[in-house]
Amino acid sequence: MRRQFPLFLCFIAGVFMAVQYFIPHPSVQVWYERILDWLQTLLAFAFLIGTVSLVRLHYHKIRHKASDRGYSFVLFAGLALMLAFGFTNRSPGSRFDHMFQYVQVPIEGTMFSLLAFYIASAAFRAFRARTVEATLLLAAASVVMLGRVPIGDLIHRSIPWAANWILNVPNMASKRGIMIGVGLGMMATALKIMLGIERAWMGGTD
Amino acid sequence: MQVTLIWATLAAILTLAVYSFLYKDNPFYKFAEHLVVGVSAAYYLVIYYYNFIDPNVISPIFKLEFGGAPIRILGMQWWMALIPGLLGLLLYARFFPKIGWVSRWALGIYVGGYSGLEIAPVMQARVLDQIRGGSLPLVVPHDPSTSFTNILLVVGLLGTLTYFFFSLKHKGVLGVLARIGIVYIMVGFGASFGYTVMSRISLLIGRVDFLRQVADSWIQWLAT
Amino acid sequence: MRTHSPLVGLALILALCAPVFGAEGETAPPAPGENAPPDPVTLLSARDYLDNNDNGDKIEVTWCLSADDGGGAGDVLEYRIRRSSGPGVAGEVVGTVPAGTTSFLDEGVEPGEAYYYDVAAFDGGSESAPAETGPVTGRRNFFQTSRLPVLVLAALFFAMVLTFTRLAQRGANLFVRRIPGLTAVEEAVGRATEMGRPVLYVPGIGEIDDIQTIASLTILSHVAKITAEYETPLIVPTARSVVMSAAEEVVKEAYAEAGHPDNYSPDNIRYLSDAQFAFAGAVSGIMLRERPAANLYLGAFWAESLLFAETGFETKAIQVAGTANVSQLPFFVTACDYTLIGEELYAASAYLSKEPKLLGSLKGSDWMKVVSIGIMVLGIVLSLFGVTGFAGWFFTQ
Amino acid sequence: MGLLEKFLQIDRRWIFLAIAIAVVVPFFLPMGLPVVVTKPVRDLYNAVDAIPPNSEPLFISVDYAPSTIPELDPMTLAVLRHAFSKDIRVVALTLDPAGYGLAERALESVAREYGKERNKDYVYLGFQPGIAAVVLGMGTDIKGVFPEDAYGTPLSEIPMMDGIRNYDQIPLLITMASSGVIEAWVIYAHQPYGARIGAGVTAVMATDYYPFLDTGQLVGLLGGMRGAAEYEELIKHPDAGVRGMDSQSVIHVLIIVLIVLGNIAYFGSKKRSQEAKEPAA
Repeated sequence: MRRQFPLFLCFIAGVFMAVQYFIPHPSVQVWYERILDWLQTLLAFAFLIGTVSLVRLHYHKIRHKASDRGYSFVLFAGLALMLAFGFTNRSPGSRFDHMFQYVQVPIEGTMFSLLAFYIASAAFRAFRARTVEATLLLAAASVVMLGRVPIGDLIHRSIPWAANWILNVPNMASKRGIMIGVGLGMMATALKIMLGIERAWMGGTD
Repeated sequence: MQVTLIWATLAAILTLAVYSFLYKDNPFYKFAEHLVVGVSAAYYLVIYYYNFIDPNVISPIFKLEFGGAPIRILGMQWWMALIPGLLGLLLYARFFPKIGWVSRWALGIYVGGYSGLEIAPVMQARVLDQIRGGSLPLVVPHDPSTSFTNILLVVGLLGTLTYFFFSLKHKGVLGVLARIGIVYIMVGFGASFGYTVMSRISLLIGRVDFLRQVADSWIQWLAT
Repeated sequence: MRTHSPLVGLALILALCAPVFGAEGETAPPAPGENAPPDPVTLLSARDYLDNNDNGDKIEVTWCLSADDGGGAGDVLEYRIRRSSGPGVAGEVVGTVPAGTTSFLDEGVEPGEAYYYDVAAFDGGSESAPAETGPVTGRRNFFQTSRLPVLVLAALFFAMVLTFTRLAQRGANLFVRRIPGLTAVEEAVGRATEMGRPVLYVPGIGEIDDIQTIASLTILSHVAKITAEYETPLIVPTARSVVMSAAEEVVKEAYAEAGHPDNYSPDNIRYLSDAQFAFAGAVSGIMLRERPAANLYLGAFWAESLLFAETGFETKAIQVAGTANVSQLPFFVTACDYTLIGEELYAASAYLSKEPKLLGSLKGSDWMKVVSIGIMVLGIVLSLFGVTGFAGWFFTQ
Repeated sequence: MGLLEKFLQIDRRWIFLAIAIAVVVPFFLPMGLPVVVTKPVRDLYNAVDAIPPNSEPLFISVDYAPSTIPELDPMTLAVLRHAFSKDIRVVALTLDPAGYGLAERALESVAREYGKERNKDYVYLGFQPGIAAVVLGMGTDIKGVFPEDAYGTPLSEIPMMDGIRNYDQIPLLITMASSGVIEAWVIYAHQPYGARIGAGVTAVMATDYYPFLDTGQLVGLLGGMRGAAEYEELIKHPDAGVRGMDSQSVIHVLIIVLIVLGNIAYFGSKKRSQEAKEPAA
């Protein structure tokens, strides 16, 4: 029951979800959609586990009087406020909506935009023509960079053309090759999970 | 003073707090970091509850009107809602070490289901369609440039696939092909990198534009 | 069973229509008379439509153009499709399609009923003699034949994976070339140990059902055994609850197996946030405040990849990355010390776990690549000889 | 340490400062550089342009979250402007819960510009959870998935939706996607139902989906702010996309200059260290 039964359930669920792709009959498709809903619901339940772990970690910080425990209070305040707002009123213009629009979105969006700085520093630091491969990488990157902006057109008409050519020919060929390999790997791993060969999700590989 | 301007000002301050990280780690950044972790955890709890747990479990069982977004219930009997409900509760068994292993039942269905779901569409979109896309005519009559492009595409695909061939040492013909493959891969990575710069700067422009809007609103408010 | 699959049907139509077109140029076009009805359509056929959610309420009618459509008098305006319940019975018009069209999908049939179809060309004044076909029945399908190629190739692939797995289990010596990135992982962990600083292992932000996450957990198990041995702290931040649970299990078990269950600290396997950049920001915080000496990013990553890699570079950590998300590979390749590219991530999980069983799938994938190349080359060669039907046959969608 | 080595070891915060200046300055000093239109953008434009006015509607799925507004909002606005200026009907929906407000705002603001009426010229279906289920469900019966519009009006009471049953009555569906949702449209709408799918994606995603253009799985593709700028150019209505291209030009050139300088310094310092080593060897 501890190891075999979950593997059995995993197998049954996997086979059904794989086979339904080939069976358009409504009796199967109705169950397919129902099970898909259930899987998503399961995910929603699982979400609480993570939150409990988060709360536990910061509770420990506060209890052990860690030097930066002040921020743990900030975290709890954000969590508690947002929960209180969310379970009372979620309509547009509510406090929940405002917290989302004016706290979560700007912080996340700004963290995302830090990449504009990092991409420049990474290019400066790493794009050195040390080897043939590195040279190709930096040359392709430079041409595409120039070709994507209007100033590239002004420098020479062939630059956007070259940028598009790199994107459409060598880039496409290599992406396609990687995609096939990755796809096969995904399928093989999916098969191994269904058959219980790959069971890291249960903990350990015993 | 408008309520939205207060909120927008808060957002602007938080934006600057995150940018201060570029100089170095500091209390403003730590504040924003911990705040967003807490707020987003609550946000997802609320959203998941109202989008999935409520319509799929709570409402059908207790015969309530759906509180969140309506979901299509396909001829579902109320007792069927017990299945995801019980499976979901099984996940929580892990909080009790003695029966923790029960949570694997739910996990097994989840992991197995999604693994199975993935197989056929992946075969279709990532393998079959790409092979089809790679099956190009090498000689296109009266069109040498397309012929040349097609040859380059086919050679690149063969090379890349060879690079990811693990069963034989990369020597001889395989070595040459794998070498061609890595050349294509690197050019492709360079292209992606260069292409992405624009996307990242767009985000920065978006944030700067937001700060400008808030500043404008303040100037307007002060002027009136 | 149906009489023929759409693939065969398509091939038949292609093969049979060709002579009709070919003959067109040789016959002298009839004088365009106002009242002469257009030539009838040829090779009319109707069959049950195949579709993902086909309820048996659709029938597809196909034909070859009337000789007066495009050629001949060139005066065909439209085709009229009629449906009836018996042969020769005048049916109701269920649809009209413009000239140049060779198929019509009737979506309003009762499943299980037998129907006959008439198609007539119409030139604005008169109709051609109708062509009739039938009976045809809409069926609720139990197998979608258009997806046969997917099934065949998947079955072939799985057979290869399982055969190689069986071979490996029997102790056959399956050669797999060394993947250079693997040593990099071990070196990075070793360096952190020497410096007495923690190892940071980010298993991506994918869900547990993402295959990359699964592959990453296998590698995590291996890494955890090393850190358990050397009493190096191992910090695993996660962005998904289920992944956190699985990572806890994996690490706990690895510590037990290495004989150091006491070194396991549950506070080091952390769930941070489901929100992508909240997670990224918190991981950056860990790098700056807890100063890990080795950062391993293995799994499914999106835009946060470069945030990690650049912050990690600032803290002078050794960084090894691996992902199958193609769009993020360029950033890992430029900013990290070593990167497992795409499939190498899966290969690494098979290689590292030292499980002969896992090698089977790697070998299976390899030989499936050979098959893929074979199909591709066959398609190319056939196209050189002017045979384009192959691609159409094999990749029918 | 020589000047070259010093430059190689430069504190990256100087680079950050340079980027910050480069992005802010063009805000005050616009340059108005011209934009050349590429084929995937033109293909999408032509596909929209070919839709007959006041008949079967163009579907737009606003599948992005707020974090990608700067890239994807200009595209959504440009495509909506194109459609409304040619009296093409529009049906908008979203598969991303965070896209609900974004879709509504874009639709309402452009509709107001062109004097279009809700439920006569356009319909907003709102959000439905479950990506694959929604996309597949629309292949059989749109009204089954979206029984009513976002404001509670049953679709059966909206004349514009008469006869719109599934993908067969949708001349084109454009997804503005900041995630893998685009693949769901291709795999679950194009593959089984033959739906015509066009897409607008972030610049970083665009290269991944070039193969889909080639295989016909996508009709056309807008990539990032540049894609939006090109579309704005085609509909002769320059807006945020074209404006942003100035800052983009400056920063792109700045990064290339940094790369070139970095390499000059690298090879210069390497040469010198080799020269320095030689006598000792």
